[in-house]
Amino acid sequence: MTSIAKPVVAHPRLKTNALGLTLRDYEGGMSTLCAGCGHDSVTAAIVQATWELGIEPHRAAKMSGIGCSSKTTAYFLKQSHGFNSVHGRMPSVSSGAAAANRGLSVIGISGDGDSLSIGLGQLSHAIRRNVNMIYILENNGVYGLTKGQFSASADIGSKLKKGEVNEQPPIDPVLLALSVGATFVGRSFSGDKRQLVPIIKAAISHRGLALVDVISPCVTFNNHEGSTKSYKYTRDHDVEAVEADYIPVCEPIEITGLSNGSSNGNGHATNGHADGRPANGDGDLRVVQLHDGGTVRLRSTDPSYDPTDRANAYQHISGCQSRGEIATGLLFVDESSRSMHDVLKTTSTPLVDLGHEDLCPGSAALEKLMGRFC
Amino acid sequence: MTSIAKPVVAHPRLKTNALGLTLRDYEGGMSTLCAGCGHDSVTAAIVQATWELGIEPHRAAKMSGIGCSSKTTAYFLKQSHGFNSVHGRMPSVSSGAAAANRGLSVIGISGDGDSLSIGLGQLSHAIRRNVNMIYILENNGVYGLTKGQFSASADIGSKLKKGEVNEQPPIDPVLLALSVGATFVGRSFSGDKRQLVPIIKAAISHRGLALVDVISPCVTFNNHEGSTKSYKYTRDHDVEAVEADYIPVCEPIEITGLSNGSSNGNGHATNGHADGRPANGDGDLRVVQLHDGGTVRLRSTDPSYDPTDRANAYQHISGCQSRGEIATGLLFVDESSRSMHDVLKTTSTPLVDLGHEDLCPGSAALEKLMGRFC
Amino acid sequence: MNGVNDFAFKIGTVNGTGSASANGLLMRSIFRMGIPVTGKNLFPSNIQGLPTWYEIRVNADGHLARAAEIDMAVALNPATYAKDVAEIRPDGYLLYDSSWPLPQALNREDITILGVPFGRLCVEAFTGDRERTLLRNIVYTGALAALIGIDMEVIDSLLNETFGKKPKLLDANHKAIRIGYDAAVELLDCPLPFRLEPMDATSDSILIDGNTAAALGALYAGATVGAWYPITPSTSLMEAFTAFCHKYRVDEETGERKFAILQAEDELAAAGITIGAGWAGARAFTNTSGPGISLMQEFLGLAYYADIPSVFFNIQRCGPSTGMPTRTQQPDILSMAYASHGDTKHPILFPADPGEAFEMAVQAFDLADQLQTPIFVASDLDIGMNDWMVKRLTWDDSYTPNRGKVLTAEDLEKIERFSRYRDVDGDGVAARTLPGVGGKGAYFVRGSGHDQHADYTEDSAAYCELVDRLRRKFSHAATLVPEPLVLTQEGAEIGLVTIGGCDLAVREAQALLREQGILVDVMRIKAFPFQEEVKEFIESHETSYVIEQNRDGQLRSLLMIELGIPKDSMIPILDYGGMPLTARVVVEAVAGAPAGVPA
Amino acid sequence: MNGVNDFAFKIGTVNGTGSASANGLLMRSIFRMGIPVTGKNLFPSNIQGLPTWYEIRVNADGHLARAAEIDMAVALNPATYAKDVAEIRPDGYLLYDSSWPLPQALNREDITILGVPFGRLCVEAFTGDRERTLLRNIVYTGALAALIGIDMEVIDSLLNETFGKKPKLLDANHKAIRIGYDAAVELLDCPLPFRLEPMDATSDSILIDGNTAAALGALYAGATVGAWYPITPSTSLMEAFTAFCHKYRVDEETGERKFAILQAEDELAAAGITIGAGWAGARAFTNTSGPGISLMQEFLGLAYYADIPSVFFNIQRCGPSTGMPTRTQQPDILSMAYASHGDTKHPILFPADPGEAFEMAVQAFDLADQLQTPIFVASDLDIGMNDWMVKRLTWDDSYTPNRGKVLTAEDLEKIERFSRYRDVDGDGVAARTLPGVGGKGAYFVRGSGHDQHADYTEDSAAYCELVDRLRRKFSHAATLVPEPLVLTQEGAEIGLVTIGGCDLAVREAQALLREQGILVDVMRIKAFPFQEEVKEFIESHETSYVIEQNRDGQLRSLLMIELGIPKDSMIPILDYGGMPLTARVVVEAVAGAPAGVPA
Ligand SMILES: Cc1ncc(C[n+]2csc(CCOP(=O)(O)OP(=O)(O)O)c2C)c(N)n1
Ligand SMILES: Cc1ncc(C[n+]2csc(CCOP(=O)(O)OP(=O)(O)O)c2C)c(N)n1
Ligand code: SF4
Ligand code: SF4
Ligand SMILES: [Mg+2]
Ligand SMILES: [Mg+2]
Repeated sequence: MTSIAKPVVAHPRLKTNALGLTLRDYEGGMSTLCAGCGHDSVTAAIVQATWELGIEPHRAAKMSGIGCSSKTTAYFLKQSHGFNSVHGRMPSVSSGAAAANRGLSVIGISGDGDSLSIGLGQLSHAIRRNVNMIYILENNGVYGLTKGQFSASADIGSKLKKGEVNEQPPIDPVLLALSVGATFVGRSFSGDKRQLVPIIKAAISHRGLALVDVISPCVTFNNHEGSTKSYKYTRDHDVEAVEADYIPVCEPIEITGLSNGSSNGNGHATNGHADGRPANGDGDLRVVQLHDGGTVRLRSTDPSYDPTDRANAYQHISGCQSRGEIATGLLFVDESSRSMHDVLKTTSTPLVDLGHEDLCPGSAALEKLMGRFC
Repeated sequence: MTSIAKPVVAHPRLKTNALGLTLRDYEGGMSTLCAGCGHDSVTAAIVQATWELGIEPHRAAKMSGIGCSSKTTAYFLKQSHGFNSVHGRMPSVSSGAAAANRGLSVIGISGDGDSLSIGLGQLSHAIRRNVNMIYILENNGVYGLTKGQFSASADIGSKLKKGEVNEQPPIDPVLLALSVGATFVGRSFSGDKRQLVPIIKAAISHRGLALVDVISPCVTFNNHEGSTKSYKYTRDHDVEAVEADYIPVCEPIEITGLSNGSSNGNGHATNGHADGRPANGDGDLRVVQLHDGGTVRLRSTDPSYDPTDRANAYQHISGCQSRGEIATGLLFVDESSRSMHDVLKTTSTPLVDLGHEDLCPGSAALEKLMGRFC
Repeated sequence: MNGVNDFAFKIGTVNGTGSASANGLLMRSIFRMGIPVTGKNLFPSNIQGLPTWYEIRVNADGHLARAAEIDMAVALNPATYAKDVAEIRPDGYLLYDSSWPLPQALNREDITILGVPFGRLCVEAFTGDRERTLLRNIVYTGALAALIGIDMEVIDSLLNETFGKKPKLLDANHKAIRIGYDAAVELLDCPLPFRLEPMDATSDSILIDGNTAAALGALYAGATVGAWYPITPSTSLMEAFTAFCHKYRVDEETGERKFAILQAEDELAAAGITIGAGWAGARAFTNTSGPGISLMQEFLGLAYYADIPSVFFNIQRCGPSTGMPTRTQQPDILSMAYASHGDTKHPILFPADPGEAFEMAVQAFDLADQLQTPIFVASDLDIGMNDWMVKRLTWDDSYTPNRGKVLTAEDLEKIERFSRYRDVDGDGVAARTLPGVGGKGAYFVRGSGHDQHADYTEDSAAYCELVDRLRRKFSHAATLVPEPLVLTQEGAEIGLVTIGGCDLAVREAQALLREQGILVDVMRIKAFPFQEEVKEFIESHETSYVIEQNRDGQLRSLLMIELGIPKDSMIPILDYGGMPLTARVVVEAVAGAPAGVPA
Repeated sequence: MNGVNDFAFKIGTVNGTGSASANGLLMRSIFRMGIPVTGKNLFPSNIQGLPTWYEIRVNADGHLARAAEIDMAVALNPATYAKDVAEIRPDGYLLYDSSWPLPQALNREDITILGVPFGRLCVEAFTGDRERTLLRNIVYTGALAALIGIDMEVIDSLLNETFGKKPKLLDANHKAIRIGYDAAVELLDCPLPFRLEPMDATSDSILIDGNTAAALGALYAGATVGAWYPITPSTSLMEAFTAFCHKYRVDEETGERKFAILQAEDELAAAGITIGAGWAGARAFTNTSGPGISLMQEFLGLAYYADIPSVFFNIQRCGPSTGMPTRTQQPDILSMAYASHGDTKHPILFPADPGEAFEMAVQAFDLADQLQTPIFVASDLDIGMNDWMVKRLTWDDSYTPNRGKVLTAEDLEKIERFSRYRDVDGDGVAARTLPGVGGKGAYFVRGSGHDQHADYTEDSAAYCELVDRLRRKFSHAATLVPEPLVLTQEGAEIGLVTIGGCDLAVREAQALLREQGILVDVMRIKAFPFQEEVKEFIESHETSYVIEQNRDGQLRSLLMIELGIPKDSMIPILDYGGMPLTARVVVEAVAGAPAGVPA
């Protein structure tokens, strides 16, 4: 029961979008993730973004791999077809679906294990191919579903519940994406709806693959930056020994307030104030407290930031990285690049809608062709 | 007969290295690649470099995947063990060999298909793991062994013999490597022994994974930059229709002369003269004519270039790229980073040399441990 | 069942609420009372908030397969009340949290319903949600102790061992246990008709899971390189190996480690690392489950064809595809036996319990070296992750690893030419050298066509010579792998053939059938390739059943192919719903035959 | 052999020197003379400079399997002189380049040695290394024309067709052909005792390779998405599909394409793309060979378990591992039949020649849609890459794709609830919807446990219901796949069972055995799952042979497992050296039995 049907209740006073649908119409089954999991906040942002954009639910295809993150496709857009494929292989399945039916709005969801370990090759090649889809990477630095091993995006020095410390440098999906030719790269925090929703909207509207890296804390296994600290709850209660299988119920983390919030629709933070702005294009720094007591430092882009310059983007991101900050916002976009369908020159009618007469050259052509083989 | 034994003739007057071995001792079987193939020049450079370094042949392990490039491990160091594994998976097999026996000098050879298509994930993770090995990528932009399909490093606009034009952006292994945390990245041209040999030597001496991208033209299938032109030989002779299976015998391309040649041992070009030097650290520009009449533009680093700054390296390389040039030289090195064995804290004795008594806790320990299970 | 030291109960809770430790405490207490016990953890493929169950079976005779009947259910998760109560045998018992009125879903006429207000007791005794949630598990443990007669001293000493260094916590647990115990005594008729009485049947035994035991086997066999990618239910094998290595293989002074464990980026890489390390001369292994077996196929073919020692633990789970990752099955028999494209055959060891997982782990490394080929150890979720009662593990210090045919530099000096794949002894195994050896020892290993000198070839005769040698080697393997375990009874005309974790249920069925006057012999196959005696066993019985946990009768298929046993002479008993096998499935199929013969 | 229109010759050259076109010219000329002909290209797994051979067999009776005997060798590669000359039958012929004295390696007492100074003639007639190298091939073609009696008019017109637009080149070729022809006439006794005489046996036939034919099948079946990763010998299938799509599916005005061909980064991705496209409703396929089959295992299990239509062409090559990529075999039968971990079974079609490759490609797409599952088309290198003489391909314009059970928006309106996996018709196939359909049509497809509503489940009963339906579906598949081809003879007590590309050799063996007074029936199995009549055929013969091209008798194994045919009732004839099967192998095994029965 990864997905439990929610009671369908009519809410006559709920706001409707251009299609006359309410937010509820964009929801899915009840989440079975841990209480407080960042992924549920991403789900909420997707619901919001697709509702605001007025995506026709039946025209969306929800694609995912395997992992807690990959389960989330069941929790939004219940009227859409969903494909929970195999671990690390969402990109190829999505490529096939997008190729077959260009009328679909392909929404891919993955995790850092799914995308950066087993799936790194497929992610990179889907980027290179510029598949027409949005690719949301719910990044928590661990393998949640298999109970908390390090993923390839785990920070150096982060510590597992069992005490193991990660000593390998993390792979930053945003830098990776830029280096293999991504045409749209954004990053945000799961609890920062004000930044995340507009980025998702911009990403869905992008022609080609739009990668959105979302820092989405795992409340259960990721000790994140707070690696040197023990779990906050554990500290408070001192009951480790019976908690092998105990997972506290947490509130989801939400960032509110304006500072890196309301956006110009491209995900740019709009009202940054000078708070240690060390380099061009750097906007607000937000320090977010995680469930374990650790923190992440999120640096949004400011209005002067130019997201159309790849080398500049790379520098901005690695600049933040070297200061222990995570660059967020719409980091790079290249609207001139050609998407998979542009390169393939696919006909505007979705391939699945072509009739057999459009596809089969018929007996006369075959008869003629046979001349070549005599 | 991918490898044919060469006649062993004693050459009493051949120079010997510190081990008293001649260059011949570092050679392998006779190559079965196409006459003029760039890979054979890389082989020669490896022979030279390992001889100069005085690597003990039996301490080297030659690792490869599948492809024309991957065959080359048979053509050097005949006294070394070799492992021609499966397509795209050399990095993992090498990781295992390196982990098991840290006394081996692991020399990995791969192609652009092997490394950037099927093997992109393994390459990236071997880099992240900083496996103790040199990784030579013989990059020709095509799948040679399967007769010339585009690889992921094919340039936009390059054209296959059959006329197909590549429209997808190439993956640059050097940028990719930098973005996933490589600690040593160099690039050179197969025919440029003066630059290539010192880079290989530096790479073999590096503690961790040293990636050396070598532009190594495929004389048979790669129409490279000369994409818009037809094959030079074809043009001259106008005999396409009977040449389905005809491959001209070519001389290997060799770059001689000093301009981006003799190096300071780090692969830095030493005597660059001002020839359109648009950015800091840019050295000589060499325009090399390929067999098909096309050209590659190689930009070496100059002595002012700082190979220890990752962001700078990234910028230098992408700067060259945007000018249609290929940055060569020792592009980035981080000697402070910890290699796989450092991270694993593996004992200095190769694991394969540990005795069973070193490994087995014995009956008493087991008896004691059983208490935990009562 | 249903009597003294012979019953089963099942606790239904929600995962992530801390019940696992309480269940372990229950199991261990019974074990400490000297009574044979087993526990099956049925958990969802998620982290928090979904139904989870724990089944405990107590059996004085040592029948510790999964119980066919539940004498009592402890229903603590409203989401599964209906299912839980339905599973209780007629005249059985239900224990529920009576803090609230009896829920409709729990009502059933033909059972005894026992209520203890666990929730209320916790609210009264403890503060804070977290503490109350956690200790509720200890409270129901206390109540169960009273109901089935667990020795409170045993529980107390277990708590002392666990929390000795944390006095506050220890107190809270003692208090919680006592609250549950007292409440049960006060409110209910304790003990129940089925209950515990101390015995002395566990003193030479331990409670251990198969993954831990297999990890110990790898440790003792001298494995130095472990490569893996996390996947349920195999993860805990490498986690245990890691912990043991840290305990036993780290130099105290320098901190240097005598092992290398690599969490790979995926299963392909894990297989590649294993094979690279095996080629280089280490004892190397990887552990995985279904999807990993599929992803490792290409590398398995390479190792087969290029003669590379390596060990693959497959902790099987319910397939196909992602399937049910937290349910057990034996569904990968064919995928292992003929793994990879082309003509290939791979030896497999089938442990029946954690004790054998330990032994066979060691054997696997010896076989890999002797046969220079990948060796599978095919365990499953039930063996791998559940605590089983098995004999204490012991070790013979005279053991030395059998590294097979490896030529040293000195050996090489004595021969004229080293031909890597020349079958000198006629057993299909040619001597190898390890990288790093000097002299004539170098060779070029490859997955492409090669002749006996390891040279590349596209010649038919040279190719055939090589693959014929591999076939010979596989026949030779049959002489090295463990022989089947055969349990006969005078006069039996029926044979039960089984494998791996079905063992206990089949043996129990043998006993139960005997009670019904049906005599059956049992043969448990321990390894592939099969020995001729496997065939003889089947041929010597009028009727043979092949009992396994997959839909398609894969073991039976393998018996047809490899031994030529006619399909019709083996009646399949297939149980593939994902639960550990019970004796009842076997008894009903055999006693009910011929009507009950599945298609 | 050895007579008019009944002989075989073999040309040994070096790859990369342009002989392929000359060989094609030879084949095509004979074909145009109305004489049945076949050519086998034996090439190395490299690009330039290694030995390569071309075998041409001419047979008036249409026996066009690979010839067992070589009547004449044309030895042009010094590296293989010894091997080439050794293959000539006693009293056969050798043609060599007599520009230099007869090399020792070519000398053999019992053959006739014919010399023509090809090299010298080229030096005299042409300038430049390149031109000389290339035209030497045309010169030996001219000499062969004289020796075996090829109609020079036919050759001339072929040259005109080929080089019509390139007058310089055309002249050079005409000149070269004539030089070779004249030299042979002058120097040698022309024609030879075995030679050609015009017939009219090819007018309704074509020369085509199986990959091209399969690509045409995919085109005509309406496949729109092709995903692949280059691998010999399957590459040319997608290359041909690409070329045909460019020819027939590009809008002339807009340049828009009615297809999407994706060169994936590897075979895993190619399988994923295929499955994603199949799910989305396209007819999608991928083509690969051995290593790719191993890498696709995980996805195959997903498509099986989640009921996703998709077509997998496997152009088999010599395994295991990288094996011999340019040699033929049928070694992946088990890997396909039970691909992926867990209980799985996949339908396979086995074309016997390019004509069937065309037909079965079309059938595969229909079956995939009807059965909602991956369908394999198992060809091999010999069928896929060599030119075979087959009947002209024809197309019935009344064909409409059978898309199986797909519910449209209107269909959905009529039903209350759409349950993706509910088996309404009892055939195991449930109706699907395509993404993009509105209304109740949405469902969530997954490789994890799911019930008939496509909802996630870990429930045993729901799981079993689903996998039992899949088993039912597989039985249903047996009623849809093509039936075996049976060729009986009155009174035959021996049955020959075979598959795929062995067909021609087995039929020829049937004829040859008849000449020896041994009557045999032949059954060629066209598909898996097998129909009952397959079993009946085998059971109705006193002795049955199963003839296939792999070491382990994989077809025979499948017959045991699936039909319960006893192992001992099928004598294997296994030919696995990588060459196309010859009738002689079969004749010797059957006529020589029982002594000749392989183990
Ligand atoms: C081939 C394969 N290998 C391993 C697994 C086990 N597995 C399931 S989810 C997962 C990791 C998921 O991590 P991530 O993508 O980061 O998702 P999260 O749970 O953290 O959201 C793994 C390793 C699998 N399902 N398939
Ligand atoms: C799994 C698998 N897929 C495909 C192939 C076929 N194949 C052999 S070499 C090769 C490409 C080699 O390209 P590259 O690595 O660039 O080497 P090059 O020949 O260009 O030096 C391919 C696709 C294979 N051997 N294995
Ligand atoms: S384990 Fe972590 S990632 Fe998974 S649901 Fe729980 S909090 Fe989220
Ligand atoms: S095909 Fe290209 S890469 Fe391969 S050997 Fe020939 S020239 Fe080199
Ligand atoms: Mg994660
Ligand atoms: Mg290449």
